[in-house]
Amino acid sequence: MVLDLNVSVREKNSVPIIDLEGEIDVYTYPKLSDALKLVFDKYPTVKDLIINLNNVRYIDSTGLGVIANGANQISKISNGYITIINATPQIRKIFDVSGLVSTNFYLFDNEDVALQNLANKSN
Amino acid sequence: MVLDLNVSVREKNSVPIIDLEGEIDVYTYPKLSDALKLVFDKYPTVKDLIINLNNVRYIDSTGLGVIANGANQISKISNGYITIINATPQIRKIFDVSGLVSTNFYLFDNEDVALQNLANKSN
Amino acid sequence: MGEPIKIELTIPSLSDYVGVARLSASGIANRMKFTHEDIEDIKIAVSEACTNAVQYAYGDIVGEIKLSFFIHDNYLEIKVKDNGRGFDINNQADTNTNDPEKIGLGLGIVFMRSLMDKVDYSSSVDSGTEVIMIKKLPVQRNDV
Amino acid sequence: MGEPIKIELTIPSLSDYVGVARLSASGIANRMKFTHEDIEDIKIAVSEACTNAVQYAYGDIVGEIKLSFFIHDNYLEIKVKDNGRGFDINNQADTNTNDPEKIGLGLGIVFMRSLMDKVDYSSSVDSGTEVIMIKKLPVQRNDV
Ligand SMILES: Nc1ncnc2c1ncn2[C@@H]1O[C@H](COP(=O)(O)OP(=O)(O)O)[C@@H](O)[C@H]1O
Ligand SMILES: Nc1ncnc2c1ncn2[C@@H]1O[C@H](COP(=O)(O)OP(=O)(O)O)[C@@H](O)[C@H]1O
Repeated sequence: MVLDLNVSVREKNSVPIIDLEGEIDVYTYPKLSDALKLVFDKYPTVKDLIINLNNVRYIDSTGLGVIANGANQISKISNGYITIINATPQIRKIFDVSGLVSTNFYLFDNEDVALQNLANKSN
Repeated sequence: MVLDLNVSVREKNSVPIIDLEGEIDVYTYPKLSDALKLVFDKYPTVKDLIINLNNVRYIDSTGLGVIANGANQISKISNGYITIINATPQIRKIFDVSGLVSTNFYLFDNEDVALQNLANKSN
Repeated sequence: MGEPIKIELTIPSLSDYVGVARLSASGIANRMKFTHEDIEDIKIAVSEACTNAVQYAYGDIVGEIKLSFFIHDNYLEIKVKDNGRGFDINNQADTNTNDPEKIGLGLGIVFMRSLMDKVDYSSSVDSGTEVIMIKKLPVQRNDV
Repeated sequence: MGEPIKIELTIPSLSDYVGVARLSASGIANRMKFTHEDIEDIKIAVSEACTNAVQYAYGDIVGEIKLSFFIHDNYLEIKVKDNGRGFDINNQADTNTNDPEKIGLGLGIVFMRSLMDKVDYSSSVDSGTEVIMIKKLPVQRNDV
């Protein structure tokens, strides 16, 4: 998967999860935009959305831009949030440098912690 | 390990085994030459020698040249052979194209098969 | 010391080939024995510079992006140059618009500056844009 | 059809940077959607051409190796050029000597010819060596 990106969408506890594998850059980001569009079409009142970076080895400002755009949309739809899981330390650093975290989305270690947290929030 | 090579030497059933990890090219092949020299020094009457390509993702004519050189040496020392194990299909193809197999060394699927075969041979 | 070793790469200003520039950069940084983290930083900085050239330099035509890597004893110097329309570095007011079609958040240059040790931008309408970035190798014991 | 897309890479004739050429080649082949096996073939062929330039072209001095990749619709064309001492392609008698110090077995050119669809060598004492290699993309259904 060097230089390319695979995207798939699934659902757990009613939360849509986008699984990504590969590199998110200026060439591959449209695949992520398309997946976000698909989720917003399928879940028109979506409150939470998880993006799983477990198999993502590279992301830059184009990838963050798409995610931030998605965060803006979900915020408009339902005051919802995007939750990022399984970011490597290097990718966490990029999110930190961007200054986007917390205003636009959450970062959690993994799927279980994220789902638990989203469940608590809605209670 | 992209673009680099790690080399280590161990012994099993009295047969020295060279484990390789990475890429064998014009930059890294001296590491393999050094390991072969080390084995020939430590085992001055060596009959069999296994080279494990399990974690080798790239090899070209420079790597084959070093192995063929080692095969010449072990042949002079004891009429011995070099046995290559765990070559990927792509690397097997390279060995085939080289025309070096069987005149200079054997190829076996894995360590167990190779050791079994070497044991049978010496009986 | 002496002359730095030079590696040059020229790619077209198409998003397809930014990854090729990134791969080359990572190979070079690897040879220089940068840490894994530094290599990732360099990959991102090179990609950001190329991405900007792809997105802004040439409009709808395809131009060239020229990367020069200078391998010095203690640092890597990377020059990314296009011959595109250039921009006023001191006047990027509109990069933070709320235009939903604009994907850029003004993060590219921020990333370069955060991840590299030095970043110099020079850009003019006549001569395109050139960014020179430096990443230092960790100081070695016997240098101190 | 139209003009092929061109990517150029210039590396010094040092063994350290053959891997960088290989990485770039693999990135380009990847974008062209070559199969995994074809990509490995291309990596080896490019490395062999560069390795020869490193080992034979310049003797003890460090020269340049220039790689040009031309992305055509149905094939990849790769040119590897040095400005070294050249050689007589029709007279490589001594490549199979038993000199134990000579690592080469005369396999480099054999590999290039076996792994690529077309290989053209031109070499002269005045102008160095240039090898042009072509790898075709698998024929697509709708082309037939
Ligand atoms: N190579 C370039 N050619 C022309 N304009 C550029 C170039 N690089 C940067 N710019 C300008 O600088 C602005 C800021 O770039 P950057 O920090 O990467 O953020 P973004 O791409 O998100 O806008 C761009 O929006 C663009 O107007
Ligand atoms: N770029 C080059 N410059 C000078 N001589 C070369 C070059 N490429 C190949 N040669 C000559 O061609 C011979 C055959 O090359 P090759 O098939 O790669 O085998 P090997 O490197 O094992 O000798 C080399 O030994 C060398 O004499």
